[in-house]
Amino acid sequence: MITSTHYMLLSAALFMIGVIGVMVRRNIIIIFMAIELILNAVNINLIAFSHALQNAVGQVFAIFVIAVAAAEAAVGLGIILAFYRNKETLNIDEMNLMKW
Amino acid sequence: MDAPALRHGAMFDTNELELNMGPQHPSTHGVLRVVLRLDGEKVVDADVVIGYLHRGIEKLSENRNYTQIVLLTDRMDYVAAATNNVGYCETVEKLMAIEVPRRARYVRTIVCELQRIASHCLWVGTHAMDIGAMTVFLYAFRERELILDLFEELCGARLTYNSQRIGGLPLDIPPGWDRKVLAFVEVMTGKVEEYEALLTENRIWLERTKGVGVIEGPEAIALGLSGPPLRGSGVPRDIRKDEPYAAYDEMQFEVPLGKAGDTYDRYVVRMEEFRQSLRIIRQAAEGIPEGPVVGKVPRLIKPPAGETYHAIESPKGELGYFVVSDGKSTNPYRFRVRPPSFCNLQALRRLCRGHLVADVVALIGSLDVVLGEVDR
Amino acid sequence: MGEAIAFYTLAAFILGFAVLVIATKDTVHSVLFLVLDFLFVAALYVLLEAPFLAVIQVLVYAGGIVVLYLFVVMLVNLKRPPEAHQDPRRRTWLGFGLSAAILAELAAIALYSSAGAAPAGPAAALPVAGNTEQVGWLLYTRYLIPFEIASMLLLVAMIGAIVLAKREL
Amino acid sequence: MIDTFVIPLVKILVVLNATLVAVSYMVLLERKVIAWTQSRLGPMRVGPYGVLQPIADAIKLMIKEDITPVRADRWVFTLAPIISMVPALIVYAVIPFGPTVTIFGHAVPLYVTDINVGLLYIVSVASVGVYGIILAGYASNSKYPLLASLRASAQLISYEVAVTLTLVSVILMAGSLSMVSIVLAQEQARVWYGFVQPLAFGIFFIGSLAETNRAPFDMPEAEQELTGGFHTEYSGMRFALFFLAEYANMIVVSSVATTLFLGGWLRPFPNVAWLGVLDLIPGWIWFLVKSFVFLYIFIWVRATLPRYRYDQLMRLGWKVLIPLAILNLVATAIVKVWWLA
Repeated sequence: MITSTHYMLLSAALFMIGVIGVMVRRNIIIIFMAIELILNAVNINLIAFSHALQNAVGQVFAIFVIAVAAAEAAVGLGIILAFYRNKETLNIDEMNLMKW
Repeated sequence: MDAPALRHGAMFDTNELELNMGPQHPSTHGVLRVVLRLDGEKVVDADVVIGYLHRGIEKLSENRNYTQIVLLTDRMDYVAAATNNVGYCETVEKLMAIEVPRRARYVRTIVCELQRIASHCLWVGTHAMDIGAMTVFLYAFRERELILDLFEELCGARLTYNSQRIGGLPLDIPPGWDRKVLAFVEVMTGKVEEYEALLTENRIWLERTKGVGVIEGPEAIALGLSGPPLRGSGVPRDIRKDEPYAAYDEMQFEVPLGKAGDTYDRYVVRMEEFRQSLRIIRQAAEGIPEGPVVGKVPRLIKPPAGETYHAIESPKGELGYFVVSDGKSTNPYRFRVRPPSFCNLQALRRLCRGHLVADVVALIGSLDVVLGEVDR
Repeated sequence: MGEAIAFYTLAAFILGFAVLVIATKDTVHSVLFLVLDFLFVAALYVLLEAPFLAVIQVLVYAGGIVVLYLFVVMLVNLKRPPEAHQDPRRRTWLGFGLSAAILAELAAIALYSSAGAAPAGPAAALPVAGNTEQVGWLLYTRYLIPFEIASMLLLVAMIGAIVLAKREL
Repeated sequence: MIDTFVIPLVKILVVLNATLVAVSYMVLLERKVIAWTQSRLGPMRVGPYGVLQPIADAIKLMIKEDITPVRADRWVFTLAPIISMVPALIVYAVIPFGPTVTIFGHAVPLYVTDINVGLLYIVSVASVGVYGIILAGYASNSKYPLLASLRASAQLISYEVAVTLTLVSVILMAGSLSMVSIVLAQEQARVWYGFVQPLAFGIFFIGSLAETNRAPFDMPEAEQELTGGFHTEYSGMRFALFFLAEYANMIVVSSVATTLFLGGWLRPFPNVAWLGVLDLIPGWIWFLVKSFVFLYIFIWVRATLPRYRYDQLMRLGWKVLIPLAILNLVATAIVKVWWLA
C-alpha cells in the first residue's frame, strides 16, 4: 500500500538532490535545473496530497508553481545570457561583482 | 558604465559565425565557394572564392590553331555553348574581314536565341528550385530537352556543340529544321505562360524576390554588370540593339527593362526575354534566305597582324573576345575572354551584405552565373 | 501491488535521473536527464490520478522550459569548462551537510506528521466531475485572482526576458 | 481477459504496423504525386509501377554504412532520431479511427484508448518531438545542422502556439478534450467543425505545414540553403528514422485535422438525411479517405509553392496566425456563451 508518506519521502529526496545541486555545482545552468527539480519535488507533494484528500486544490497550486517556474526560467535564462555576453562565463564563483 | 562600450565589442560581443557555402553545396551552381560571415542569420560579409573549375582555356588557346579554339569555347558557358562559338567566330571574322553569307547569319541568330532560351530555362529552373519551387525546374528542363533535340539534329551534339566555323557554318541546316524550330516556338510560347503562372504572381515568390538585392542603375554600371542584371536595374543596354551582329539588325524585338533592380526585376526581365527570343526566332526561321552557308575563307586561317575586341549579347550578358594575332602563326598570340558571369559575380558581395542566408542563394540564382565561364 | 511496483519503479527513475542531472559534466546531457526526469514525474502524476497535470507537466516543462535551457546551453558555446574556477572560500562539504540536514528534517516531518494526522474531511463538493473539469472550475472561480496574477507574472517575465536577451532594442 | 489484454494488444500491434507501412508508402505516394505534377513517372523499376520501392528503400537504408562523425556527441547523436520517431508513433494511441464496432461478439472501439485529455496529450507529446531536431543539430557538431536545428526549433515552438490556440476553439465547441467526444459532439451538432470554424481550420492547416517542416515552411531542411538541414550528418537507418518521423508526423496532423475539423469517422454532410446511404461504408474508411485527402493536399502544396524565408515565416506565425487564432478563440467563446448557452 502506497500512502502519501511514500510520496512525501520521494519528494523530500528529490528536494534534497535539488538542494545539493544548488549548493555544490558551480555551473549556473545546472543550478537553475536543480531549482527546477526542487519545484518538481514541491509539485509531487501537492499532487500527492490532492490525491489523498480527494481535493483538486492541490493541483491548482501545482499549476501556479509551474507558471512561476516558467516565468523564472525565462527571466533567469535571460539574465544568464546577458551575463554570459559580458563575462564569457557561467561559473557562479566568478559572478562576484556584487559580493561584498 | 559608459554607453559606447556597451555597443562596441567589449560588452555585447556579436558572435560572428563563419560559414563555408560551397564549393560542394547544392545551390552554388557548380563549384562556387562563398565564405559567409554571419551575425545570426544575417550576412555581414560574403567572400566569393572562385577558381575551382579553372582549366586555362585562354592559355590553351595560344597553342591551338584558330579552328581548334572553337571547341574550347564550348567549355566556357556550357549551358549556351553555341553562343560562345558564334562570339568567337565573329571575332576572328572581324579580324580577318570575312563576309559571312546572309543564310549563315540567320542560322546564327536562331542558334543564339535558342541558346538564350535554353540558358534561361536552366536559370528559371534552378533559380526557382533555390527558392524552393521544385516543379518549375522539371518543367523548364522538359522544354530545354526540346532545344537539345533541335541542336542534336543541327550539329550532332547535345551539350558542347562545336556548331560554328570561322566564316559560317560547318554544314547547311538539315532539311525541315526551320519548320521544327517554328513548331518549337509554338510549344514554348505556351510553356512560358506556365512558368509565369507558377511564379510571377505567387505571393511567396514576390516576398522572396521583391526588394532583395537591390542595385541601382549607376551602381550596376559601376560594378560592370551586363545582360539581364544590368537591364533589371533599368539600364537600356543590349548589344543586339546597340552593336548588332549576326542578323539582329534585320529583326524586330524589344529590350525588356526593369525598374527597381531587385531580384524580382531581374526575374521579370529574363521572363520577358523568353518572349522576345521566341519572337526573334520566329522571324529568323520564317525568313531564312537561300544561299551558301560559308563565306570566302582561306584554307589556312592566319589573320593579319593586329588585335580586335568583339562582344555579343550572350544569355548572361556581354560576352567579349579579345584576339591578338602576330600575323605569322596560325595560333592567336593572345586570347582573352570577357565572360559575363565573371563580371556579374563581382556584384555578389555587394548584393549579399545585410541580407539573410536564404537570400544569398536567391541572389546567386538571380545573377545566373555559370562556373565554367567564371573560371574558364 | 501494481501501484507499489509502479511507484517504486517511477521513484527509482525520478531519483536516479535527478542525481544524473546534478552529477553529469556535460551540460547538454544534464538537460536531457532533466527532460527524462520530468517525463517520469509526469508518469507519477498519472499514477496520482491527475492526468491533466501530467499533460501540462510534459507540455510546459518538457516541451517549453527545458527547450529554453537547451537553447541557452547551445547558444553560449563555452570556450572553457564552466567549472574550471573554484572560489577558494567555497565549502562544498558544508553544502552536502546542509542538504542532508534538510532531508532529515523533511523525512522527520513526513514520517511523524502523517502517522498521527487523520486526513481532513472530503473537500467541498464541486459542481463538476472529472479531473480536468475540477481543476478548471477551481482555477476560474475560487482562484481567479491568483490565476490572473499568474498570467501577469508570465507577461512581465516575457517582457523581462526580451529586454534582457535582446542585443539592441 | 480478452477485453482487457488481448484486444488492446492486438489493436496496438495493428495500429503500429499499419502506421509504419502507411509511413513508408506515404513516401512512395509523395514521390509519385510529385512526379505526376512534374510530368514524370516517378519510381517505376521496383515492382509494377514501383509499388515495392519502399521495401527496396528500407533494405538499402538498413545495409548502408552508419556513420557517426568523429567529433559528434555519440550518445546524443544516436538518441536524436529515436527521440523524433517515438513521439510521432505514440500519438496514434488516442486517435479514433472509427466508432465502437462488434467483432465476434466483443465490442471493440476502433481506437487504442480514449483518455480524458486526449487532445492535450497529442499536443504535449508532439512538443517533445522537437528535442529530436535540436539534439540532432547539436550532436552533429557541424555548422549547417546547428543552424538548421535552431531554425527548426524556433519554428516549431512558434507555430505550436498558433496551432494550439485553434485547437482551443475546437475544444470550446465540443466541450471536451477527448478525441472521441469531439467526434461525437460533431455527430450531435450534425456538422463538421471545419465548416463552423473555417478560420481555425485554415490556421491549423498552415500551422501543421510548418510544424511538420513541410514546404513552403521546410526551412529546417531547406536543401538549397542548409544542404540537408539538421540531418546533414546522418546516414543509413538513423537518417531513415528522421525521414519516417517526418512522414509519421504528417499522418498524425492529418488524422488530428480529420478528427477535429472533418468529423472523424462521420460521413460527409451528417446534416443531410438522404445521404444516409453513405453510412453503409464503415466509419474507418471515411476516416482514412479524409486523412488521405489532407495528405494529398500536403504533397500538392509542396509541389507547387516556393519556400518562405525564415524571417518571413516567423512574421507570418507571430504577426498573422497567432493574432488571428486569438481573435477566433475570443469570437468562439463569445458566440458560445451568448448565443448557444
